[in-house]
Amino acid sequence: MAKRIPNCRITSNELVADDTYLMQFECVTKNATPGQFVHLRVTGRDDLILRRPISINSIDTKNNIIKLIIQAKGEGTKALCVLKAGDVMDIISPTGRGYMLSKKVKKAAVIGGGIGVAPLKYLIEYYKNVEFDSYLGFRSDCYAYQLDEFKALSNKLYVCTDDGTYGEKGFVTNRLDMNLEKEQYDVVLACGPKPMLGSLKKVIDKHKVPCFVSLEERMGCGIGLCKVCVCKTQEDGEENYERVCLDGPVFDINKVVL
Amino acid sequence: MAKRIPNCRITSNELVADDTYLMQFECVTKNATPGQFVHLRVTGRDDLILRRPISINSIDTKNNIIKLIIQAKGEGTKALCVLKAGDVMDIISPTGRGYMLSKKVKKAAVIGGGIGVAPLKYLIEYYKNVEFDSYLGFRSDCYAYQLDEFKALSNKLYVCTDDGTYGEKGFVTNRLDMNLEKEQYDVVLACGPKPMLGSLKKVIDKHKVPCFVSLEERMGCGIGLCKVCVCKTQEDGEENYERVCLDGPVFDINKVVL
Amino acid sequence: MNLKVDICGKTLKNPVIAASGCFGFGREMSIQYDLNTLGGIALKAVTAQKRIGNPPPRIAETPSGMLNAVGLQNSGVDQFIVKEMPFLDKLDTILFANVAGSTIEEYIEVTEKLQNIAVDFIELNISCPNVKEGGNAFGAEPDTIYKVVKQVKKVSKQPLIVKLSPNTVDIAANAVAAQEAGADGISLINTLIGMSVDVDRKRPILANISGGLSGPAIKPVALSMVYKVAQAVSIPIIGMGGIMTGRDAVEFLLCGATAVMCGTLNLIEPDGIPNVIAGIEEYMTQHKIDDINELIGGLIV
Amino acid sequence: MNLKVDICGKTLKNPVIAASGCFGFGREMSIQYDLNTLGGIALKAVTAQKRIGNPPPRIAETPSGMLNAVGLQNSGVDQFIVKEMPFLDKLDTILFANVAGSTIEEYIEVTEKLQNIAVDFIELNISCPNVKEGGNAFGAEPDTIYKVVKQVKKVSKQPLIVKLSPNTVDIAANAVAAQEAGADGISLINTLIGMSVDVDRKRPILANISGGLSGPAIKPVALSMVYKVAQAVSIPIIGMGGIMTGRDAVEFLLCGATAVMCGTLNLIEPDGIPNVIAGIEEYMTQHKIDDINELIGGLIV
Ligand SMILES: Cc1cc2nc3c(=O)[nH]c(=O)nc-3n(C[C@H](O)[C@H](O)[C@H](O)COP(=O)(O)OP(=O)(O)OC[C@H]3O[C@@H](n4cnc5c(N)ncnc54)[C@H](O)[C@@H]3O)c2cc1C
Ligand SMILES: Cc1cc2nc3c(=O)[nH]c(=O)nc-3n(C[C@H](O)[C@H](O)[C@H](O)COP(=O)(O)OP(=O)(O)OC[C@H]3O[C@@H](n4cnc5c(N)ncnc54)[C@H](O)[C@@H]3O)c2cc1C
Ligand SMILES: Cc1cc2nc3c(=O)[nH]c(=O)nc-3n(C[C@H](O)[C@H](O)[C@H](O)COP(=O)(O)O)c2cc1C
Ligand SMILES: Cc1cc2nc3c(=O)[nH]c(=O)nc-3n(C[C@H](O)[C@H](O)[C@H](O)COP(=O)(O)O)c2cc1C
Ligand code: FES
Ligand code: FES
Repeated sequence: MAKRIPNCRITSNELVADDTYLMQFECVTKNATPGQFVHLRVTGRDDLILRRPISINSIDTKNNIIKLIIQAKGEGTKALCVLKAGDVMDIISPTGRGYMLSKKVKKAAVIGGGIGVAPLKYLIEYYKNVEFDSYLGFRSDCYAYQLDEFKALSNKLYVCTDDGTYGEKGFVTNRLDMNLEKEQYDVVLACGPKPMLGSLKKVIDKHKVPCFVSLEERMGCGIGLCKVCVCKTQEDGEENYERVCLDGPVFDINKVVL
Repeated sequence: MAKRIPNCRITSNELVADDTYLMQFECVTKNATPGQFVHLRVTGRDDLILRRPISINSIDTKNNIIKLIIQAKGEGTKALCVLKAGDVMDIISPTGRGYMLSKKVKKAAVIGGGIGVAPLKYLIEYYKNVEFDSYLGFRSDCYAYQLDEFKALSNKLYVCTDDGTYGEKGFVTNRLDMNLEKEQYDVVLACGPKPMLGSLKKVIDKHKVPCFVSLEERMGCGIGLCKVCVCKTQEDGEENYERVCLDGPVFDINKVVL
Repeated sequence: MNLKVDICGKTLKNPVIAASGCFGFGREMSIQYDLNTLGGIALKAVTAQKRIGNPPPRIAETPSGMLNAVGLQNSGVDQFIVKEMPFLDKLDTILFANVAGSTIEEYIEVTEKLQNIAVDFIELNISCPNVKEGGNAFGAEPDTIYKVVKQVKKVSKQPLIVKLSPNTVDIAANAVAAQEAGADGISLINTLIGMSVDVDRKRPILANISGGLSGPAIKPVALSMVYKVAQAVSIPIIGMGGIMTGRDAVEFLLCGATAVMCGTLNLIEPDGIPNVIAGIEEYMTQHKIDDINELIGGLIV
Repeated sequence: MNLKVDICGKTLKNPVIAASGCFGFGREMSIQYDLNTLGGIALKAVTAQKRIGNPPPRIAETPSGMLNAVGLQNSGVDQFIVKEMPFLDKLDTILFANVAGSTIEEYIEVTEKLQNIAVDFIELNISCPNVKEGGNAFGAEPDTIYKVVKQVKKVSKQPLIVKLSPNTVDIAANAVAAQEAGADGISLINTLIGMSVDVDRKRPILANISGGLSGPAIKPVALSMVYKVAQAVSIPIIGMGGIMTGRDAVEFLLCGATAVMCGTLNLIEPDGIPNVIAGIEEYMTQHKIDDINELIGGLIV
C-alpha cells in the first residue's frame, strides 16, 4: 500500500549521465512491483507544493534501499538532484499499478526511451525467470546510463541513439520492428515519451504482440483521489479518462489512446 | 549604501541563549553605524518572500565578519537559526539610520531589552571614546547573552530579569529611573520592545535627558521604497508616518508616538 | 477538550472536513486512515449525467499553489448512488453531497435524486470554474445565486450549504443572497481562476488553458472572504482555501467559520487532515482553550 | 536584439516597468542602479490632498506572497510636482503618474494638475483595495469604470492607462468598458484583497484588517486576466502580478501584454528589475528571438 514516509534518508546521489542522477535512499517498501513509482516532495521547499512521481529503478530488499534515476528538468527535480547523503525527503511509496506478467510469459522484450529506461531495470531484475531482450533508446551517448547492468540482466541488448553517438543510430522502435520479423516475444513492455509510444503502437499493431506501456502524466495526489492525472482510454467504443496514478501507469497499449 | 549581496557565506552559528543564536558571516560592510541593520533572506525558501531585518551586533572589520544575534521566533528566523557554517544567505547590508552621537557626548547610557540588547553591543564598541553605562533587561536568566562582553565594554553594567533569575529582579527602566536621580548622562540610547520604550518615555520625560530609541516594525523593502514600515511621528503638532527602515530605525524619543 | 461543532443541528466530531474533489468518494483514502476520525467528507461533485471531464494535463504547479481543471469528471448521480453509497453508508461521519450542473434544472434533478440517500448535507457547487456552462456563471452575482438556491431549496430535505466562488466583486452580497433564498449554510471559497504558461513550449500548461487555483497561495483571499461573510450572514460558514496545518484552520475559525474544509492538502499529504486535527488540539492545549466553539468568530479587531 | 516596445506611440527601451507603490518616486532606487535602464517607472499614487495612510503594521507575509495596506500615503499632487518632478525630469525613461482618489472629482483634479508636467502616461488607479472610499469601489464594475474613465479622459492630454482590479467577476467586461470610455491602455492586475491572522494574539496582522495581496502567489490569477483582456480589447495591455524573473515576464508577454510591471519584486530584490530584463534577453537568445514584439500575444492554444 502507498504510504507516506515524511523523513526518508538519502544514502547517496550521484551523476550517472548528463543531468541524470542515481539516487538511493532508505525505505522499507515491500512488495513493490516493477512500474510502480514513488511520489517525492522536497523537504523545506514549501513553494513547490506538488510531489514528483519517479519510477522505482531498483530495490535492494536486504538493505531496504530504493534506487531512482532522476533527470534534473524543472525546479523540483533540480532540487531533488542536489540532495546529498544524509539529507531527507518526503515520500509516498510505492504507488501505481505496475507491469504484471502472467506465469506463462517466458520471453519478453522491454523497450525504453530516455528516462523511461529507468523502470525497466527493476522489471527485468524482478521477473528472474523471464528471458528479456532490452531495447534502449537515448538522445545521445551522454544521456545513456546503466548499460552495463542492462547488459548483465538481458538476453540481448540493443541500444540506439538519435545521433548515433552510441550503438545504432536511429529510433529503437525501428530496431524492435525489424527484430519482430523473426523474434517471438510473449509480451512487449515499454516506457518512454509519448512520440516513442506512438511509434511503438504502429509496430505493435503490425506484429500483433501483447504490449503494456507505462504512461506519464502530471499528477496531484498520486493515490487516486483527485483525477487530474488521466489518460484517454477506449474500450468497447466508449471513451473515458482513467487515472495514470492508480489505474496505471501501466496500461494495455490497445486500451489507451496515444 | 545598502547593497544586496546574494551569496553571503556563514562562518558560524551558535546557540548563546535559549532560542538565541550568534551568527557570523563574511561580508564587506564598511562604514556601518551602530543601530543599522542587515536585511536577510533565506536562500531557497521561496515561499517566505520577505526579508528579515536584524541589527548589527558587531563588525570585525579586519576579517570582514558581521555578527548578528538572532532569536528564533517565526518561520524565517527559525530557518536562519538552523543555517550552518558554509551555508549562504541573501542579504542587503547595511541599511537604516543608526545612532549618531555628536562629538560632545562623553558619557551615555545604553538601555536594551531582550533581543534589543544586540545592537547596543556594536554601539558601545563603535564609540570608543564615550563612557557607557549599560542597562540590560531580560525575561529570565536563560535568555541573557553576551553579558561578559558588555561587562568588559561598559563603565557600569546593570542587568535586570523579570523573574529575578539573574541580576536585579524587575524592569531595567526602573533601575535607570533610580540612577538618573544621581547619574548624569549626555544621552540615553535605547532598543527594546514597545512596552519597554513606553516606560522609558516616562522616565525620560521626568528626567529630561536627550534620548534616542530604535524601533521595530514589519518591513518590506528595507530601503525606503514601499512605506510599509512606518511609525507615527509628531512634530510641531503635525502627525505623520515615517519610515522605520530609512528615516529610522533610530528616532528621537520626543519625535515618535510610542 | 471539546472539538465538536454543530452545523444546522448536526454534530460534527471535529470541525475538519475533507473538501470536495480532493477526496474522491472516500474509498482511496480509507486505506490510509480511519475515515470516521473526520469531521466530515464533502464528496466529489456529481452531475445528472456522466461527464468525462477535460483532457489532460489537468494540473499545474504555481508558487505555493496549484491549478486544476478536472472539469467535473463523474459517472452521474445514478451511478454515484449505486456504486458509492453502499461504501459511504457504513461510515460514521457527516457527508456532504456536492451537487454540480449546467442548468438550474440539472441542479434540481440531482438534488431530488439525493433525497432518499443518507447524505447529511447538500453542498450546492455553483462555483466550479472549470466548466463552460453553469458553475461560476451561477455563483458570481447575487441575483443568479438567489434564483438557483431558491429553486434547489424547495426540493432539498437535507440542509443546503451553498458553495461560493471567490471570483466576484462582493462576496458578502453573494452570501446574503444565498441566505435570503433559504441556504442553511455557506461554504467558501472555491478556487480562483488562474493560468500558467510553459514559456519553452509557448503553450498554456493546462489543456483547458485556465483552471482553478487552490492551496496556500489563496489562503489570504479565503480568510478575507470568510471574515466578510461572517459579518454579513447569520447562517453557519464552512471556510476553506489553503489550509495545511492546525494553525491555518484556527485562522479560519477565528474569522468566523464554524468548520473548515481541506482540499489541496490531501493531494500533498495523505495524512494531512489527521495532522490538522491534531494541530488544532495542540493549539487549544497551548492556549488553554477547552471548547473549540470559543474560537469561532473570536478574532479581536 | 530588439527589446523596444511601443505603447500609444511612445517607445519603451524595454518592456519592464517598475510598478506603482513599489518604487517610491525613484529616488531611493537611483542609488542602486541607473534608472534609465528601465522601460519605465510607475510612480507612487498621488491624490489631491496629502494623506498620511493607514496605521502600521501595513505588511504581512503570506505563502509566496505578501499583503500591504499602505493606504495611499502621499504628500498630495502639489507637493509631488514641487518635490519629486525636478528629480524625475532629469530621467530618460517613460514615466507613469499613478492617480488615485475617493471621488470622480478628485481623479479629475489630480489629472488636471498633471497636465503641464513631463509625465508620459496617466495611470488611473481605480483599483486600490486599501482605502474605504474610491479605489476598488470604482474599479469593480463596468458602469462605474466607464463613468470615471470617460470624465478623466476629457482632461488628460497624456495617454490614459486604466489600472484594473482583479476583485471582480468579469475582467474582460471591465476592460471593454474602459476602452469604450476612451482608455488608451489597460494595466492589470492590482492586488487581490486578502487577510492574515496572528493566531497566538488572535488578531489580524494588518492594522487595517485586510490588505492587498501581491507577489508570486497571484501570478496565475494575473496571467489568466491578462489573457482574457487581450482577447477582448484592442488597446495595449501592461501586465503584472508576481513577476520575479525574465521567464515570468515572458509568460505575460505571450498572454498578450505589450509590457509588464514589477512591484513586489523591488521589495525583495533591489536589483530585481535589471535581472528581469537580463532574463528576458537570455530567454530570447535561447529561443533565437530577435524582436521582443514576436512574443507579444504569441501563446499557442
Ligand atoms: C509514473 C511516472 C514515472 C516517472 N518516472 C520518472 C523517473 O524514473 N525518472 C525521471 O527523471 N522522471 C520520471 N518521471 C517524470 C518526472 O515525474 C517529471 O520529470 C518531473 O515531475 C518534473 O518535475 P520538475 O520539478 O522537474 O518540473 P516542473 O516543471 O517544475 O514541474 C512542475 C509540475 O509539473 C509536473 N511535471 C512536469 N513535467 C512532467 C512530466 N514529464 N511528467 C509528469 N509530471 C510532470 C511535476 O510533477 C510538477 O507537478 C515520471 C513521471 C511519471 C508520471
Ligand atoms: C530594525 C530592526 C532590527 C531588528 N533586530 C533584530 C535582532 O538583532 N535580532 C532579532 O532576533 N530580531 C531583530 N528584529 C526583529 C526581527 O526582525 C523579527 O523577529 C523577525 O523579522 C521575525 O521574523 P520571523 O520569520 O521569525 O517571524 P514571522 O512571523 O514568520 O515573520 C513574518 C513577517 O513578519 C515580520 N515580523 C514578524 N515579527 C516582527 C518583528 N517583531 N519585527 C519586525 N518584523 C517582524 C517578518 O520580518 C516577516 O516579514 C529586528 C527588527 C527590526 C525592525
Ligand atoms: C483537484 C481539485 C478538484 C476539485 N473539485 C471540486 C469539486 O468537484 N467540487 C467543488 O465544490 N470543489 C472542488 N474543488 C475545490 C475545493 O473543494 C476547494 O474549494 C478549493 O480547492 C480550495 O481549498 P484548498 O485550497 O484547501 O484546496 C476542487 C479542488 C481541487 C484542487
Ligand atoms: C507596497 C505596495 C504598494 C502599492 N501601491 C500601489 C499604488 O500606490 N498604486 C497602484 O496602482 N498600485 C499599487 N500597488 C500594486 C502594485 O503596483 C501591483 O499592481 C501589484 O502589487 C501586483 O504586482 P506585483 O505582484 O508585482 O507586486 C502596490 C503594491 C504594493 C506591494
Ligand atoms: S494524481 Fe490524483 S488521481 Fe492520479
Ligand atoms: S520597508 Fe519599505 S519603506 Fe521601509
